[in-house]
Amino acid sequence: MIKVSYFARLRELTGKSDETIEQQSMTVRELLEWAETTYPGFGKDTVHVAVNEEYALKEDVIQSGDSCAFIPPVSGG
Amino acid sequence: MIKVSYFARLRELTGKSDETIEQQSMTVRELLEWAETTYPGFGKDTVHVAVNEEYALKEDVIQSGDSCAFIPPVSGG
Amino acid sequence: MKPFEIVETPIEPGKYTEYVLHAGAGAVTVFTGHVREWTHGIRTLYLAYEAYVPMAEKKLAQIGAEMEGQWPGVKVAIAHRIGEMHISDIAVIIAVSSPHRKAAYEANEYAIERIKEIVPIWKKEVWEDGEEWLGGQKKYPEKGIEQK
Amino acid sequence: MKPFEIVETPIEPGKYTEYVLHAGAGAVTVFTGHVREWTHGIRTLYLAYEAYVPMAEKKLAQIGAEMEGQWPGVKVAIAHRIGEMHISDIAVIIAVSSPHRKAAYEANEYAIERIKEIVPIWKKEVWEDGEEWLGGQKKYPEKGIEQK
Repeated sequence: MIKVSYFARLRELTGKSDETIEQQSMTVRELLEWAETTYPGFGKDTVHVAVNEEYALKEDVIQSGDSCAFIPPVSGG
Repeated sequence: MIKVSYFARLRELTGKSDETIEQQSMTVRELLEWAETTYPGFGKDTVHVAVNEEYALKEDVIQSGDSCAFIPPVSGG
Repeated sequence: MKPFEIVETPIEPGKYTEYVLHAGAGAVTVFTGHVREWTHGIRTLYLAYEAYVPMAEKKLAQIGAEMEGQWPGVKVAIAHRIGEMHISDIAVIIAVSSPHRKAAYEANEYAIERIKEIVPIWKKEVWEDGEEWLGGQKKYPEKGIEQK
Repeated sequence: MKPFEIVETPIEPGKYTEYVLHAGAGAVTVFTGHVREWTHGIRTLYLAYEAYVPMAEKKLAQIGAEMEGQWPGVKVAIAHRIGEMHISDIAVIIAVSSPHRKAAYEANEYAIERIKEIVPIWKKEVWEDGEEWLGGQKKYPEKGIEQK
């Protein structure tokens, strides 16, 4: 079970702040593809994934119990 | 009559904040030479002169009634 | 007050400045980013900022550590406000002290650039006739967002 | 409060920051120069600053005008304190607002460099066993101090 969070544009697109995915493990790339399929217009090529509050690479493997966040382009400051 | 003011190191060297010189006119260069002669150690090569609150060049002519200030190297900030 | 924090209430510069000040500090630079009324000829009514709070605070602290590594002797505090903000409100503050002024300027400017690169905070501009989440729609590099 | 002033009492940053802030300002930088305890391994007890006050205020205003010319849209306030100051006291404050941050940083740093060049203010350092008026004993250029 993988927890995922949505922020900003993605929170409004998906209509939710977070949800859980029933998977034992998947790569960051697979998670982004799942999101693009589930939520058309997600824009996976511009979205980063943080795993347990650290930016992850596309090849990194997410395990059940991890907390993931989709990070669209940041605009703080 | 030309009024001159002394600051910082020059105020301590001369023992005064200001004085008047009985002259109708003189150049900045002449004023600096007068100061060096009157107060040995004045250091005229490192001292600037302001005439009526503006930096003056060595060739500028000071007239009676002008207010001059000797400006040793500044160190504000 | 934490030296690296996301807050929901108005930012008071004084406490961040006091935090970085110490007997060895000869220079303090404080940058504040404010909500501006006009951007590219469009009038902003207000901004709404959102953050992934725990990660954002970690990333602010990481930026502080990068600064201390690059400019030895600097002391840093950074806060970013979230929620709705109006014209002239402070959205972000960066306070840096240093023995000498050069590092205080350079490290401060480095911080705001890094915030705009890696800290998960998002700004929505609300105008009279619309709104938009900002953030360049550029493709993130494959090797990860952290690289400079 | 005047936007370019020499003062004899403690400097409160808030009023200079408020002065430069306006609805078009997206960035504010505030530099404060503080009395530091140690300089080159020598412990400072206190500093004494002296100024040629009317000319110093004119030169501060001139620096402000130079900044507005070089970075259009900036708004500036500068104050320098004179008299005796102790560790961590603010000797100088430079507040700059600008629509965008780059100019706010650059103009602010320009101001402190110019203050050290042309404003008739002098600092005396007092240590446990002596004192000295500071200021490079360099020869001033023949063409005048104003030139960059």
